Amino acid sequence: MNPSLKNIIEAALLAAGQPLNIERLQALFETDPPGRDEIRAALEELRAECAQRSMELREVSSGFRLQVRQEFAPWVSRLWEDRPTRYSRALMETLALIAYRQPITRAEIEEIRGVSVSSQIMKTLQEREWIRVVGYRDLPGKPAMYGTTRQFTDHFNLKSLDELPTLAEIRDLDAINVELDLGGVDAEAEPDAQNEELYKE
Amino acid sequence: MNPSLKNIIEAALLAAGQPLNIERLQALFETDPPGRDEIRAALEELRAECAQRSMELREVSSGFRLQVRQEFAPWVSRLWEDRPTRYSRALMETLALIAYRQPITRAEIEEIRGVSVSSQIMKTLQEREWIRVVGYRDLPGKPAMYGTTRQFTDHFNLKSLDELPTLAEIRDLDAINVELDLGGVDAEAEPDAQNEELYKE
Amino acid sequence: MSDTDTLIPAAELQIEPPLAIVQGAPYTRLPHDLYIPPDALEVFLETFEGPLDLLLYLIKRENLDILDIPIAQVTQQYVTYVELMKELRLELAAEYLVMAAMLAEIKSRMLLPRPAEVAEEEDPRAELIRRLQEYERYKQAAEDLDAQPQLGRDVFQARIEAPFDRPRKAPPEVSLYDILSAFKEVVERAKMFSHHHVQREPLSVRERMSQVLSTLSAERFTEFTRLFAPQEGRRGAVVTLLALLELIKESLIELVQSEPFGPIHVRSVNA
Repeated sequence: MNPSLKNIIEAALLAAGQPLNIERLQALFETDPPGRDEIRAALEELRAECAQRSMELREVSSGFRLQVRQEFAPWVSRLWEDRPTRYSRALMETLALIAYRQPITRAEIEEIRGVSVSSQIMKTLQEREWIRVVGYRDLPGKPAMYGTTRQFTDHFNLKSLDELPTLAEIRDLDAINVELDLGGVDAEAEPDAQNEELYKE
Repeated sequence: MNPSLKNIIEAALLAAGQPLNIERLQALFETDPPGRDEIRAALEELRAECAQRSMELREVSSGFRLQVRQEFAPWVSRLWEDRPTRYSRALMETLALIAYRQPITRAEIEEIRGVSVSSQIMKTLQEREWIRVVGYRDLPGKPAMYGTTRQFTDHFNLKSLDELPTLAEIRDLDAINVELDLGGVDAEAEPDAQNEELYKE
Repeated sequence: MSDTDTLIPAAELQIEPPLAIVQGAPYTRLPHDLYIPPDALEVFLETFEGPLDLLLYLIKRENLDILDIPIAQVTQQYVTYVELMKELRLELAAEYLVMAAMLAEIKSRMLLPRPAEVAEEEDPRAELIRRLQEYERYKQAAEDLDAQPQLGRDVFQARIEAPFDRPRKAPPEVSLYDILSAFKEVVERAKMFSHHHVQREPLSVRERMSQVLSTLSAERFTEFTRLFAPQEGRRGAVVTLLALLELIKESLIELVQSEPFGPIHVRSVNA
């Protein structure tokens, strides 16, 4: 068969077993590497071709990945004895806060969750390389601030943090206030300017 | 898309990363596993379909596997080609101290460098056969003393260690702003003629 | 979302204890609602991620709007649960007790008659509402995140054999000069340590921080070594390095090294 650019890329993605970015795909060619546009076009061709197959082309943070489609999970997951790890709600909430509010300190996470965050959770998240210390807050004790990594977006099938599901809206205090009118004692309470600020995102 | 038996098998082979035999393919189905003949027929279908693709279905001793076609070797093998690497500053300093101050113990190296020397560094240098244990210091714990090897002097084309340039000679080089190597090769640092020679072997 | 957003609540808390709104629904139905089969009780209580979660549960169970909660009843319900928890899981109690105290305080403040103008300014429940809403949205975000296709659970990396020879990784090239300069570096550094001789940098680190930031982009990574100008010599390099360290400390930039000893890349961090 004739090794088309599309087929070369497919071969490389399958053999690499990890996402490859455009630079690495170009580096497959010793001389005259195809331009970025050519690579992109070939990737599009590959993506279209996969429509009828059990795998799909997905762009995640660290590059392009060929992956088995979600529809096949019921069968494919029987390949392994172990069920995939289910993460606790505490861990997922901590991770969500880091993802959406980064950079964020542990104390800030605890403030929002209303409970302490176990060291075990932070350790697990760091060992999974989903989070890392991105700096230190200029506060007493210089608490570490955490952010998510490329492995995080890769794992959750995202190209970038922009693709995270949008956060629910918080109704602002004006709206709250209207509803408060229903409620007895504080019928006349009105939010001051400062409170309103708090609700702005 | 409709998960056909062929597609389920393809999905499993892609995700497994190892050959699967017919029993394991049957075990993907919780209830009513397809018969061996059905599986074989689906494998044949998959094999035929692969004709136009960068992978092929092969039966090996432990089962069936999808593998990259030989034609793609020239491109795919470049995935694993070594990218130019460089030793860390810590390793280079350790090597330099052993070369210039031998015989020297690890503790002495650490004292001069002001930081600890990882076992990995010592191991790498020994594996490269540039350093070796040349004796033991008469101190508690009998620490090993390291020196350079014959391979080291050969590699650098020296007849003997006397030929190592002296510190005074190095100072002359100081004018040449090349020691900016705070990380990685100084591809951008514009070497003058003299430097270029130094970097040539 | 900026850092300050996160810090405001804490400040608020110090000034003014929150106010709650908990419209614990029908107080009369309470005993009935609270009945949980004894053997299920522990499991049931373990499912709460903390006091905010428990409060949300109580509010949701009664099908109440967070914004419309009679404090007194919910406080009562809450305390009942906390009592149950205390019996079963003592170590959990502290955070729950803090919340119970907060609810009690809100309750008492709401009972106090207040001068009209003060009432205009603050609602004692506002802070609690804010915290509940804030928690709820991240609780939801965690569920949404968990529902994302995950690698190894829902989607699977495709990986197949490439049955051909792989080139062996060659060891790094080292020149004699590399060894010499490493030696010179280490000797000079050792000297510096022994004399405790720290030189004042003539170039301004702050100024360099600005220069570095202005050349960095948040979208693209810049090669670390590009930030150093060889013509400035060692001094210049040190100033740049100090500037980079300071920028990292202030979380204005991030450094990434994808593999040990690989090239280091820098980019500015989006606030």
